[in-house]
Amino acid sequence: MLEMHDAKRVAFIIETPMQNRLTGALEEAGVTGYTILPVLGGSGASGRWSREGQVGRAGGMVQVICIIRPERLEPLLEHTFKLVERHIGVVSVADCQVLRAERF
Amino acid sequence: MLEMHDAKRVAFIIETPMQNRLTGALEEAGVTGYTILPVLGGSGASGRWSREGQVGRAGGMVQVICIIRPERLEPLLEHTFKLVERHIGVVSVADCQVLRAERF
Amino acid sequence: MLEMHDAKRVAFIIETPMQNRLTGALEEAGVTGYTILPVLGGSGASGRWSREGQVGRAGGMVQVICIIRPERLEPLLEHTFKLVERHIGVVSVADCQVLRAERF
Amino acid sequence: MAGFFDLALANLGSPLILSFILGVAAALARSELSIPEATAKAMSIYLLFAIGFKGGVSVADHGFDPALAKTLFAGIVLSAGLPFVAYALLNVLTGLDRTNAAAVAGHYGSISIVTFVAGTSVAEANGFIAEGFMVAVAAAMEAPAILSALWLIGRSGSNRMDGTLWREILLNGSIVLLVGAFMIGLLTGKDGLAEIEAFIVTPFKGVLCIFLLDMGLVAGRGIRENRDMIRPGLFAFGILMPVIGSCFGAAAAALIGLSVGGTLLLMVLSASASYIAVPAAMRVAVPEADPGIYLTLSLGITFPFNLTIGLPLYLGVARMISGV
Amino acid sequence: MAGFFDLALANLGSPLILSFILGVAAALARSELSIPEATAKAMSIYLLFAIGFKGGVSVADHGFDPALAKTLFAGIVLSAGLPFVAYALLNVLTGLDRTNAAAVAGHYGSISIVTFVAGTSVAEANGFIAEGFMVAVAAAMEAPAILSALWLIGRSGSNRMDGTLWREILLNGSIVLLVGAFMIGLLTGKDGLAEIEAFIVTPFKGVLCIFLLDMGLVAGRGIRENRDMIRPGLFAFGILMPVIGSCFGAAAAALIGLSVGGTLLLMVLSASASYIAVPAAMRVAVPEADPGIYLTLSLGITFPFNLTIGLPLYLGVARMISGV
Amino acid sequence: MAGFFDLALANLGSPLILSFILGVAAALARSELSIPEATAKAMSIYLLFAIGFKGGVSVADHGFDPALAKTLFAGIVLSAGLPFVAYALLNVLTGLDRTNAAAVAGHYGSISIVTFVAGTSVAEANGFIAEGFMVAVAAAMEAPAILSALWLIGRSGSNRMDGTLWREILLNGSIVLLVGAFMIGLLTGKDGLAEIEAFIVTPFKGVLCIFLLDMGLVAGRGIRENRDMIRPGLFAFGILMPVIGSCFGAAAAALIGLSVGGTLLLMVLSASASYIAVPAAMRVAVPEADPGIYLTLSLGITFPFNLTIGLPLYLGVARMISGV
Ligand SMILES: Nc1ncnc2c1ncn2[C@@H]1O[C@H](COP(=O)(O)O)[C@@H](O)[C@H]1O
Ligand SMILES: Nc1ncnc2c1ncn2[C@@H]1O[C@H](COP(=O)(O)O)[C@@H](O)[C@H]1O
Ligand SMILES: Nc1ncnc2c1ncn2[C@@H]1O[C@H](COP(=O)(O)O)[C@@H](O)[C@H]1O
Ligand code: NA
Ligand code: NA
Ligand code: NA
Repeated sequence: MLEMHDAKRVAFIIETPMQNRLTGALEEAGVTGYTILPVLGGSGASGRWSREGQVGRAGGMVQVICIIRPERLEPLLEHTFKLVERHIGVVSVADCQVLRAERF
Repeated sequence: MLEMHDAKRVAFIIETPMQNRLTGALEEAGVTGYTILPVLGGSGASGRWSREGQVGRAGGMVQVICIIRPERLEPLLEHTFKLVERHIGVVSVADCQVLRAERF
Repeated sequence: MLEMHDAKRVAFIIETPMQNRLTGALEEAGVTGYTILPVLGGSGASGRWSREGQVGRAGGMVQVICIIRPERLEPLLEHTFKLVERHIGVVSVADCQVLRAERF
Repeated sequence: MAGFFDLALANLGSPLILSFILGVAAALARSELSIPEATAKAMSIYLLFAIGFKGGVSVADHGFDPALAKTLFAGIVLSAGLPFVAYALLNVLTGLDRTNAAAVAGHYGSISIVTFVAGTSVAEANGFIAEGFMVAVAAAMEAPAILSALWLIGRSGSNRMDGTLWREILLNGSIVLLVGAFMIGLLTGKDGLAEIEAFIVTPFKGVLCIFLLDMGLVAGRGIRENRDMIRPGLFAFGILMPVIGSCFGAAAAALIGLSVGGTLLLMVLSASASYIAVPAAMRVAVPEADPGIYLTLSLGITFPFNLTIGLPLYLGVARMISGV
Repeated sequence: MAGFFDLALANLGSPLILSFILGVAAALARSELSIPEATAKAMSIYLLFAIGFKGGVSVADHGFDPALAKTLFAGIVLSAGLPFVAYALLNVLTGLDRTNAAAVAGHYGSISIVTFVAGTSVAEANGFIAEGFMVAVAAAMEAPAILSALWLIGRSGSNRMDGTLWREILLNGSIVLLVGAFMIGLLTGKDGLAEIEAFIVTPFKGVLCIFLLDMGLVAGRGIRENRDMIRPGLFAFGILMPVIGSCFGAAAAALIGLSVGGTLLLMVLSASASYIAVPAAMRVAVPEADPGIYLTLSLGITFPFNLTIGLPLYLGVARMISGV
Repeated sequence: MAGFFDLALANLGSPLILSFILGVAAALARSELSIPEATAKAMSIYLLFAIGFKGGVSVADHGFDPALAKTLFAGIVLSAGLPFVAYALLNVLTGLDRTNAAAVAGHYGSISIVTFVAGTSVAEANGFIAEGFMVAVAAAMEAPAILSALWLIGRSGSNRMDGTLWREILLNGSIVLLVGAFMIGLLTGKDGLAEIEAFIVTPFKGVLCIFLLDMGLVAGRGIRENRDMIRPGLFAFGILMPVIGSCFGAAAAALIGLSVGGTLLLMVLSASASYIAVPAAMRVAVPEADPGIYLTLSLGITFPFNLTIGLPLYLGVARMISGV
C-alpha cells in the first residue's frame, strides 16, 4: 500500500478583506501551501449573511485551508491568532493523512 | 500552546431548493453557526450533474458545514434526519478541534 | 441514536484540465460518489495563483471529494496515483462517519 | 402545408434556432464549451425584464382590454387542467408509476418562458403583434399546474405543500421579475420605454441567440446523459403532448377571440413545459420522483421540438383559425 | 414646493426608481429573486467605466476649468469634515458607543457612486449637464472620511492603518476604474467616445435599471434582517444626515459657482453614504464595529431616501440657488 | 517610418489600448480591481460569437473565394511550422531545457484570438476590410502547433496524446464557438446579420475595451508575480519571435495574394501566441513543463507587445507589401 503520513488540516473561515493578511501571516509562519475556497453564506455570532446580499467585497467570507505537518501547527496558530481573534470567523483543526510528506 | 477543544464537523451535501429548510432545521436544533459552500458538480446514486448543466436552481447542490460541540451532534442529526432521508445527498461527520469553545 | 459508520473522506485538489480524468479514474476504481467544489486560488510548490488571474481554464483548480468505505481507500489511491503523481496538486485522507453506509 | 414548410424552413434558418442547434451539437460532441452559470442567469433576468416591460408598455398604450381577464382565466384553467390530460396520455404511452407520471404531468401544465419569448420573436418576424397582456398570462400559468400534479399523486399530496413552498412557488424569481417589469412598463408607458429602449429592445434578439446557445448546450448535455431513459413511449409523449396542449390553447384563444399573435402565444404557453419553477417545486415536495425523467422530457425533447417544429406549426394553425 | 412635488413624482415614476422599488418589494416579500454576484460586479464596472469616461471626454471637450481644483479641494474638505458633523448628530440622536458612532460617521463623509450616477441621470433628464470633472471629485471624496473616522475612534486609530490598508483604500477597484476611465476619456476625447458610444452611452440607463433592481434587493434584504436594529434615533439620523450633508455641499457649490448640474452632484456626493469602500476598510481596521449598523443605515435607509426623495429635493435647492 | 510612428501613436491613443494599459497599471500597482471570471468568460463568448458570425456573413456575401483553401492550408503549415522556428530561437537566446522550450514553442505556433480581434479593429479603423474567411483560418491554426510541440519533446510525445485530449483540443470552446458562429453567419447571411446587428456589431468595440482592461489586469498580475523569471533572453524571445512569425505570415499572404486586411490578419495570427488552448493541453500532456514560463511569455510579454507596437508595425508592412 502507498505510504501515508499524518498531517493536520487547518480551516479558517474569515472575511474577504482579511484574506491577504491571513495568507501573509501563513507565509510568515513558513506555510507556503494553502487553498482558498469560496463561501456562499453563513451564520454565526455576528448574524446571517449571504453572498447575494453583498455590494462590493466588504461582507463576503472565504475559507482558507492548509494541510501541514503536525509540528507546524503551533507556530501556524500563533502567527495567525492575532488576526483571527479580533475578527469574526472560525478556525478548526482536524487530523488527516497525506501521500508524499516531503511536500508539506 | 493555545488551548484546543474537541468538536464535531458535520457536512451536508444537499439540493439547493432544500438549503433554507436545512438551515431552518439547524436553527431549530439550536445550531446557529454554519457555513454554506458552493458545489460545482458531483455524482451519486441518482446520477451525475454539473452546475453548467443547470437552468434555474432546480438541480444544483450546496454544501452546508457546521462545527458543533460533541454533545450537540445527536440533536442536530435528529432534527435534520427527516430532511436528509427523503432527499438525495450525503451527510458526514468528522472530529475536529477548535479554539474558543465558548462560541460553539 | 442514529447509527453511524466509519468511512474515509478523500480530498483531491487538482488542476481543472485534469478533472474529467480524475473522475474517470474514480469510476474505474468503482467509486461513483464524489462532489466537485470550486477553488478560488491557492499556493504551493508551483507558486501562487488565483481564479481572477486566469484566462480560460488552463490554470484553475478544483477540489474533488469522495466519501468511501475504508476498504475502498487502497484501490482508490492506486487508481488515481498515476494522475496525481505527475500533476501539481494535493491529496489528503481523513476519517469520518456517515449515516446509511449501504450507499457508499 | 406548403406554407408550413416555408415557415418551418424560415424558422430553422434564423440565427436564433441555429444558435440553439449549435449548442445541442456542441454538447453531443462533448465539447467543453459552456456558458457560466452567472451569465446564463443574467441573460434570463434581462429577457424576463425586457419582455415584461414591453408587455406592460403595450397594455398602457392600448388601454384596458376586456379580453385580459378572460385570457388570464383561460390560462389558469389550462395550467390546472393540462396535467390531467398529460397524466392520461402518460398512462397510455408509458409505464411510469403514479408519482413520476404526476410529476411529469405538472411540468406540461406549466410553461417555458423561453419558448414564449421565441414565440414572440416568430410572431413579430411574421408581422403579428400579440396582446401585451400575454406576459401576465404567462406568469399566471406557472403555478396552478403544480397543485394539479400534487393532487394527482394522491391525498397525501396536499400535506406536501407547506407555507414556505407556497411562497417559493408564487414568488419565484421569474414570476416576480415578469410581473414586476410588467407593472413598471404599465406605469411608465411609452416614455419609460423610450428611456431604456436602447437596452431592452435593440439588442434583445442578439441576447436571445446566446441564451438559446446555452439552452442548446444544456439540452444536449441532458440528452447525452439520459439517452438510455428516453424510450419510445416517453419520446412520443414529449412530442405529442405539446401538440395536444397547443390545441387546447388554440380552442381557448378562439373562444376569447385573441389576435393571431395572441393565439400563437396561448398555444405556445399550453404546448411548452416548465424546466425551472416546476422542477424546483418537485424536488422539495416530491423528492422521490426522478428528475432525470421530467427534466429530460421537458428540456431535452419538448423544448427543442417546440422551438424548431412546434413554433411554425402553431403559427400556421393560429393563422388558419383567424383566417389570416 | 409644487415644483418639488412634480419633480418628486416624475422621479418616482421613472423606470429607474421603479426598478429599485421592485427590488425592495421582492426582498421584503422574501422572493428568492437575486442577481448573481458576478453580474452585479460586471454592471458596476460598466457604470464606473462609462461615467468616468464620459466625464473625461467632457473635460477634454470644455478645456481646463479653474473650478476643477477648487471643487476637488472642497470635496476633500467635505469628505474629511462631514464625519464630525455626523458624529455629533449621532451623539444627539442615538446611544451608539464611540466606536460604532465613529464608524457610521465615516460612511457619511464618503460617497455612494450609484447615487451619484442616479443624480447625473436626474440632472440630464431635467436638462442640466454637470461639469465633467465631478467624476474626479467623486473619486477624491471616497477616502478622506476614513481617516476622520479613525481619528474619532481615538489616538489608537492611527495604529490601525498600515501601509497595506492605505494602498487598499486608495487603489480600491472603484477609484482606479473611475479615475482610469476618466483619464482615458480625457486622452481620447470626442473621437474616443464616438468609437464606443454605442456601448457606454446608449444602453446606460437600461443597465442602471437592472443595477438598481439589484440594489433594491440588497437594501430590502438588509432592512428585513436588521429591522430590530433600526430604532427611531438611527432612522432619524439616516434621513437627517443626508439632508444636512447636502446643505454643506450646496454651500460649497455656491461659493465655487458651479452650474446647476454641478451643484446637484456636489450635494448628492455630500448627502450620500458609502457602502463599499468604507465598510471594507472598517472591517479591517475597526473589526469591533458592527457592520449591521453601518450597512443598514447607509444601504437600507440613506440610499433609498436619497434615491426617491433626496434627488428631487436637492435638484429643487440647486435650481433655487442658481435662480434657474 | 514616419507613417509607422503616426500609426503607432494613433493605436496607442485608442480607448482599446488605453484600457489595456489601465489594466496593466492597476495590476502592477496591486489594486484589487478585478473582473469576475464569469464576466470575462461571457465577454470572450460574445467576442468569439460576433467575430465568427461576421466572418460567415462576409463569406456568404462575397461568395466562395478560391484563396480560402490556400489560406487555410497556409495557416495550418504556419501553425505546425512556427514551433520549430521558435524552438531554434529559444535554443539560441535562452537556456531552457528541451521540455520547456518545446512547450513554449507550441504556444507561438498557435494563436491569440484577442490579438486577432484587435487586429480586425485596427484594420477597419484604417479602412481595410479583411477576407471574412480569416476567422476560419484562425480556428484552423489553434491546434496543429500542439502536435509539433509534442513531437519536439521527443518520441514519447506521441504517447502523451490520448483520444480524450484530441477531442478536448479540437472541440475546445473557442474553436467550436468560432466555427459554429461562422457557419451560422454563412447560412443566414446579411438577413441574419440585420436581425442581431444591434447586439454583435454596434457595442462590439466597447465590450472589447472592457475585455482588454481585464487582459491588462491578468497580464499585469502575471508580470508582477513572475518578474524574477523574465531574464533578458526570454524577454528578447518574447519580442523577437512575434516579429519573426509575422514575417512568415506576410510571406504566405503575399504568395496567396491576400488583401491588406487579410495580410495584416495572417501576420497577426502568426505573430500571436496562445494563452488558452495550448496551456490547457500542455497541463494535461506535459505537466512537467512550467506554466510560469509559457504563460508569462505569451500573456505578459508577447501579447502586450503585439497589441501596442506589433499591430501598427504589421499594418505598415502589410501596406508596403500591397503597395497601398
Ligand atoms: N459553528 C460554525 N460552524 C460553521 N461555520 C461557522 C460556525 N460559526 C461561524 N461560522 C462561519 O463564520 C462566520 C462568522 O461567524 P461569527 O464570527 O460567529 O459571526 C459565519 O457567517 C459562518 O460562515
Ligand atoms: N460518496 C460520496 N462522496 C462525496 N459526495 C457524494 C457521495 N455520494 C454522493 N455525493 C454527492 O451527493 C450528491 C447526491 O448523491 P446521491 O443522493 O447519491 O445521488 C452527488 O451528486 C454528490 O455531489
Ligand atoms: N499544504 C497545502 N495545503 C492546502 N492546499 C495546498 C497545499 N499545498 C498545495 N495546495 C494546493 O494545491 C495547489 C498546487 O500545489 P503544488 O502542487 O504544491 O503547487 C496549490 O495552488 C494549492 O491550491
Ligand atoms: Na404548458
Ligand atoms: Na457623503
Ligand atoms: Na502564432
